[in-house]
Amino acid sequence: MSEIREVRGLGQPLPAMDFAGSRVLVQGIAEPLGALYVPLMQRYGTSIVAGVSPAFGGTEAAGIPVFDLVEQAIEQVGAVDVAVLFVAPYTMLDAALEAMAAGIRQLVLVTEGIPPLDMVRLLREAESTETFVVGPSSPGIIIPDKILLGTHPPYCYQPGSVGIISRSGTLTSEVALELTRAGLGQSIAVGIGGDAIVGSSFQQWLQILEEDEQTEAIVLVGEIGGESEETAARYIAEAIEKPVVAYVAGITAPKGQQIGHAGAIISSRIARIGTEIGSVESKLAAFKRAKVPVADRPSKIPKLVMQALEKRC
Amino acid sequence: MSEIREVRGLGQPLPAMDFAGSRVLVQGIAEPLGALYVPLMQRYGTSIVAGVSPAFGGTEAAGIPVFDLVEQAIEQVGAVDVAVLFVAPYTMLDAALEAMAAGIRQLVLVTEGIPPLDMVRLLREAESTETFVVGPSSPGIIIPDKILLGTHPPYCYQPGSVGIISRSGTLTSEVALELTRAGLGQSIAVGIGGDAIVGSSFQQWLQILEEDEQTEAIVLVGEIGGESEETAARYIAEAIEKPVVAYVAGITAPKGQQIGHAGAIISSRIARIGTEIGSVESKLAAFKRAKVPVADRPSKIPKLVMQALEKRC
Amino acid sequence: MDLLEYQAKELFRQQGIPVLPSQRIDRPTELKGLTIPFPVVLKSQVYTSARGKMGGIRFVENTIDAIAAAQAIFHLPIMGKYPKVLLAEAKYNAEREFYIAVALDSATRRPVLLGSQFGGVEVEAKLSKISQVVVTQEFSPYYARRLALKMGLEGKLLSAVTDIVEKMYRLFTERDLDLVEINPLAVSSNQELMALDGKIVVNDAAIGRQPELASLVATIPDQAVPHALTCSINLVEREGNIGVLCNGAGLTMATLDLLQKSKGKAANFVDLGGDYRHCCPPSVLQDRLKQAFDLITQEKSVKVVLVNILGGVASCLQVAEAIAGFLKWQSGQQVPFVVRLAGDQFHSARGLLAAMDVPVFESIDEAVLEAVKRSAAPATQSVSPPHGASQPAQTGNSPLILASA
Amino acid sequence: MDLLEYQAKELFRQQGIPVLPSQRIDRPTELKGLTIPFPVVLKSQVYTSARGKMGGIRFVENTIDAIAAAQAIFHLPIMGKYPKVLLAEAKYNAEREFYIAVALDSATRRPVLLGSQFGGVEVEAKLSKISQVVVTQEFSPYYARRLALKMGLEGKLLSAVTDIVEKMYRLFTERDLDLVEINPLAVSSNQELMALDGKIVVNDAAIGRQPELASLVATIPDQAVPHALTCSINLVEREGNIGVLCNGAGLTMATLDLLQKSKGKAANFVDLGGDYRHCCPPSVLQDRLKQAFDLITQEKSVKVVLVNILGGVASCLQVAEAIAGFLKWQSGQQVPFVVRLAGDQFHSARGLLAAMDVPVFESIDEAVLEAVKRSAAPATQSVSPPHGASQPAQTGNSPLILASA
Repeated sequence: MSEIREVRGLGQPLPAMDFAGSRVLVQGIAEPLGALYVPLMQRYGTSIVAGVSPAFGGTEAAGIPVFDLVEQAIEQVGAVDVAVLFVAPYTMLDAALEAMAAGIRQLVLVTEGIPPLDMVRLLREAESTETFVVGPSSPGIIIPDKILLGTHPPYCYQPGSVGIISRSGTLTSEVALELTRAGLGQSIAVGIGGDAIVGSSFQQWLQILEEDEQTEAIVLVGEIGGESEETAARYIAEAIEKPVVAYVAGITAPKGQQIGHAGAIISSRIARIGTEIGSVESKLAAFKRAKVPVADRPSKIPKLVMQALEKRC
Repeated sequence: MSEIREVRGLGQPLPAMDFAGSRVLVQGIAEPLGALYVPLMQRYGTSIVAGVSPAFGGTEAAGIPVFDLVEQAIEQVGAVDVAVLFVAPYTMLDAALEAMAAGIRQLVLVTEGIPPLDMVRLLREAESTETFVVGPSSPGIIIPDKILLGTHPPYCYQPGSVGIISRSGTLTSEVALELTRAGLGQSIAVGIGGDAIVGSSFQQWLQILEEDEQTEAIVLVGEIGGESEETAARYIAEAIEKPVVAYVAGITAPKGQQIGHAGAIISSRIARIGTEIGSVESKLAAFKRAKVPVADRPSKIPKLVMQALEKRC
Repeated sequence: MDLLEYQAKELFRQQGIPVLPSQRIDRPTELKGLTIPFPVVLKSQVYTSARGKMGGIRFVENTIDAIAAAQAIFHLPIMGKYPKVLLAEAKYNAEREFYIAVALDSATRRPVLLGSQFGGVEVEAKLSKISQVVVTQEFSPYYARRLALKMGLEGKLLSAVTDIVEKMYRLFTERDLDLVEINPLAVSSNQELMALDGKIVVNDAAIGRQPELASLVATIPDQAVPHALTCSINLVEREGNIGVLCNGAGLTMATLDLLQKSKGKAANFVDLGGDYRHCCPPSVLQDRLKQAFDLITQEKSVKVVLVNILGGVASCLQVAEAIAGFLKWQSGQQVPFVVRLAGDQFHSARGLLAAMDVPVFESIDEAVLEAVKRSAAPATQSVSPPHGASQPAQTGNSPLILASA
Repeated sequence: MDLLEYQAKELFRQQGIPVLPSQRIDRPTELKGLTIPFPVVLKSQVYTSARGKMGGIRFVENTIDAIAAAQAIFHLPIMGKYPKVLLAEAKYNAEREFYIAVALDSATRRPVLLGSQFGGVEVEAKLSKISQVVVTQEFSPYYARRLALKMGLEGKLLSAVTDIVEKMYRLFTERDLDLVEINPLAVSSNQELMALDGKIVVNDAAIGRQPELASLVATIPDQAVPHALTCSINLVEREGNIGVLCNGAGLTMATLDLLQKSKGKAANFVDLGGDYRHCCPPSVLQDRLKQAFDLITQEKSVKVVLVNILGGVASCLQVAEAIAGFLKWQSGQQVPFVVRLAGDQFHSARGLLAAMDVPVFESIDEAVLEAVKRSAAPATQSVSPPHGASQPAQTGNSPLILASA
C-alpha cells in the first residue's frame, strides 16, 4: 500500500511518449553546465524555447532568448511543458520554486550536490503543486531520436522498445550501449538521480513504462544502499505486467558501505539498525521474490531481456 | 473583484447558525486565560468536549478531560468542530498548526500579542487547508443564548436579529449593550480581532450574515487605521442586501495616528504614502458612497438600526 | 517601535547589507576622536525623515567645522524633538538613488516587497513608480528578483538589488520587524550599492523573543521600551484637564471621541487593555486600576478622572472597590471621579461609590457630560445632577500623541 | 561526514541542549590543568559507538590516575584507529537513559524524529521500541510533542523532551545535517535531562554554505574535509594491485564488481564523477585525468592501471590524449595501462594509444580480464592479445574502505 501512496505523492506524470513533443525551458542556460549541454539537447531535436539565467536577461544563448525570470520567459514565449535545470547547487531550490510558481509542472534537475534539506522543501512544494520532479544529480530523460532532457550521450541510444530506469548516470548509458549493441533499442531511459532525496521514484517510472505503449520490457538499474530497489521489487510483483530485468551495481562492496552517493542510507542506518535493508542480499532477495531476473554484469542484460520477452510471447 | 478573492481566500465558513451546536476543543485550557474563560463558556452552554495543554495530559479542568496533543484528544473524544485557543502568544502559531494538522477547520484565536509574522505563516496554512480563522486578539463569537466561543460578557447580549461585526473587544459588547437596552437582540456577534494581520475579514462575516436567516440587520463596528472599513464598504455596496449600520471609533484621533492596535497601518503608511486610506475622512466617505448610515456615537446605533429596518419593510 | 538610523545600520551591517563607515556621536567633543576620514556627514538622529530640509544633516571638512556643526545640530529641534545622538558617516557619491522596503500588508496578510528607481527625496513625488511584490508563499529569492525586474533593472544591477532585498527580507523575518526600508539606496557610477539611510520598525509584540533587539533598544536615550507584552500600565499624555481610564482600545477611542464631541479635553489616558492579554487576565484588575489611577492623578492639570469600564469576568463591584480604595488612600488631594460601569453587581458598585460622593452612570454619554462639566468648574467635592449641559472653554484639535497598547 | 563527540557537544551547547562541563585533551599532561572537578570521565574521541566495551571510556578520581588512564586510551586502538583527542567530562548520575535522533528518511523524503525510553546500550536490543514521527510539513514544535507522547512520556518529562527535540531539529536544519543523535539522553532522579553522548553527521554537499561547520571540521586532526563540492580528485585506497579510474559512481561500482568477479584486486580507485557537477564540467576533464593518474600511480603496489571512461561531451580521443600525455611524462617508471573507452572518435583514440602499446577495448569485460591478467604477471611493456584468460593469485574479500564521491 505504501508504494501506491508513494506513486501518488509527487505529481501525476504524463505518459512517457508525451515528453516527446515538449516545449522546454532551460534554467541556468548561461552557467557552465547549461552552456555545455544546451547545444547537445538542441542538436538532438529538443525544442528549447527559452532560457533563464538571472542578470542575463535580454541576451541569447545558442540562439535561444534568455530571461531573468521564468514567469517573464513564459509571458514572452508562451507556456512550456518541462524545465531542465542546470543551475548551481545552492540556487536549485529557488530556481525550482520559481518554475513551480510560474506553473511549470515537470522539472528535470541535473546538477549534483543539492543539499538534501533543500530537496525536502522542494519536494514538499512539488507535492502540493502536483509537480513531477526528476533528479537531482541526474542525467534526465532521453527518448531516442525524439527528445533529450538532460545529459545522456546520444551515441549510446537507439529507438526501440526497452525502457531503462536507473539511479546512475554513466552506468545508465553503459546499459543502453549494451542493449544498442545487441540490437535492442530503447523506448525511453531515465536516471532518477543518485542522491538520498530524489523526486520521481522507481515506482513512478515503472508505472509510466507499464502504461507506455512503446515499451515492451523494462531494465531497472540499481545500486547498493537505500531501499529503492526493495520497494521497487515489491511494486513490480504487485503492479507490473511487463517483463522486468534488474542489475545492481556495488554488489561486491562491503556491507553497510557505499560508493558515491552520500547520505543515501541514513534512514536505514538509523531507523532500521540491524535489519538487512540496503544490503546486496536484501536487494537480490527482493528481486528473487518478485521473480525479476538479475544480471550479474551489464553485458548479460541484453540476453536476459531477450529471454524475458520470448517467455512472454 | 479583490473583495471576492479575499472572501474565498480563507476557508468557506459555515452559515452562522451552524456554530450553535458545535463540539468545541479548548487549547491552552490550563493556562490563565483558559482557566478564566472556560467556566464562562461552559455556563453559557458551550459544549466543550476536550481541552489541550501540553504536560497537563491526563488531568481535568472544569470537569473537562485535558490532553497533551490535539490529535490525541480527537482520538479519545471524537471529532470536534471548533477549537478556541487561549495559549500564550509565542505558542499560538504551533497550537494553531497542530489543530489544523489534526483536521480542525474552524479556529478562534483569543490571545493578544501574536507576532504578525507568526500570523502570516498561520494564515498561509489556513488558506491551504481551507480553515476558517477568527482573531487573534479577539473576543470570539457569541450567538446569544446558544453558544459562546470566546470572551464576550453574556450580560450585554440577548437573542434577536441584529448581527454585530467588529474589530474591537469591549466596544463590541458596548454596542451590543446599547442594542439590548433598546430592545434589539442579536443574532450573532463577532470580534474579528484588532491586530494588523487577522484571519476572517469584515467581508467574510458580511457574507455569512447576509446568508444567515436569523439576521435582519448588520452593525459594523470599525476603527481608524487600516483599510478594512473601506474594503467592507465597497463589498456592502456590491454584495449585501440587508441593511447595514456602521460606527467608527477614533474619529477624533489625529490623522495617521492610531490608538491601540499596533502595526495596523503599516501598509498604508508605506505603500500608499500620501493617500487618504485609513483616515476618518476616507472611512466616512466610503460608507457614504455605499449608502451605509454611520452612527456618531454608540448610543445612536439602535435608532439607526430601527430606521434602516423600517425603511426596508 | 522605530529604531534610529544608526541602530538600523548596525543591523544592516550584521546582515551584510552595505553601509558606510560611521560613528555614533553622543557629544560634539567626541568628533576629535573621529576615525572616519573627512569629508564627513553629520546626521541628527531623530524619528523623522524630514530632517534634511530642516538642517539636521551637514557636510563637514575638518574637525573644527565638525564640532561647530554638531553643536548646531544638537541644538536644532526637528519636529519639536532634540537629537540625543548624531551619526558621523563617510561621504558617498551617489549617481542615482533607489527606494527599497519590506513591509507587512494587512490587506493580503503577507509581507510585501517595495522598490523604485526614484528614491531619496523623489519617492514621495513618484509614488506611482513604486513597484510591489507580495510574498504569497514561503520566501525564496525569486520574489526579490521579481521586484528588481518590476523596478526595471537588468544585468549586474538586477543581481545586486536582488541580493539586498533578499538580505532585507531575512532581517525582516529573523528580527520580527514591521518594516525595513532603505531610502536612498545609492547607486555609484560603477553600479555598486550603498544603504545611505535606513528605517526599521520593530514589532512590539515580538520583542519578547528578540533579546538582541531589546538590548539594542535599551541603548536609546529616552526611548520607551515596548510594553505590549508586559502588564505595565501605559499612560498617554495630552493637553486637557480630564484624566481618562477605559478598558480596551476601541472603547478608549470611543470614549475620547465622545469627550471631544462634548468639548471636553483629555489630560491623559490609560487603556487597561482588553480581556485577552495572556499575562494580565482580569484577575489582576484591581492592582492595575490602582496603578493607573496613580499615574493619571500625578498630572497636576487633571481636574477630574473619567472611568469607563465595561466589566467582563470582573464585576462592577470589584472596579468600585478599587476606586474606593484609591480615593481613601489619596484622601489628601482628592481629584473628583466620574464613573461609568457596566456588568454584574452594578447597583452594589453604585451604592459603594455614592457613599463617597462619586457619581456612577450606566450610560457613557451621561458620564462624559458630567466629567466635562466638572472639568470646566472649579474643583469641588459635591455631586451635580447627571444631566447638566457642559460649557467647556476650548475646542480645536490639540496635537495628540497616541501610543499603541 | 561525522563529527567527533566533543564537536557535536559544542554544537549542542550553542543550541541550548544541556551538556556536561567538559574539556578537550590533546595530550595526557593537559590533565594537570583540568578545570572540571573530579570524578571525571575520559573518553576516546573516535568515530565508533562501540568504544565503551573496548576500554575507550574510563572514570578517574584524581590527576595521577587521569594521566595514566589518558595514556592508556591514547594507545588503545578502537576498530583499528587511535584517538587523536580525548574528552574529559564531569560524571553524571543517570537514573534512566533515552534515545533521541533527527535523521533524513529517503523513503518519505522528509526528516524523521526518532525516540525511545530505552536508550544507551539498550537501544540496539530494543529497536522495536523506537518511535518515529515524520516531519511531513514545515516543522512546528507539535511534531516534537507528538514524538514525546509516542515515546510514552507525560508531564514535565514530556515538556523537557519536546524542548530538546525542538532544539535538535533547529540544529539539524540550520546546520544542514544528515543526522543528530543523542544517546544516551540521561534522565536524572529529578527528571532533568542531559545529553551524555552525541553524534552529528554533517551533509557533505551543504558544507560550502556552513562556514562555521567547515572551520569546526578543520580542527580535527587527520579529518578529510568533504570534497563533494570541490573538483579535487578523491583517491580511495584498497589492498590489491590494480589502479582503477572510472567516471560516475555507478560505473565505478560496476567496474569494481567485475574486477572482483574476475579475481582481480583493486589497489585504489578514483571516481572522476558524473557529468553534472556544477564546478567541474567535462571541459576540464583532461586536467582531472592527469591528476588522477598521478595519484593512482603514486601507490607502489599498482601493477596496472585500468581506465574505464564512458564519454559524454568529451570524446574518446580527448581521453586518449590525456593518457598518452601522462605516459610520456611518466616515461621513467612506466606502469602499464589497460583502457576501455566508449564515445566519439573511438578509433582515433585506439590508434593513438596502440602506438604506445596501450590496449583499448570497447567492452568492459574484456578490459577487466586484460587488466587482471597483467596484474598477475610480472610487469611488462608488451601487449597481450585481448582475449587471454587470467589467472590471478588470490581471491577473498579484502576489507574495502569506500568513500563517497
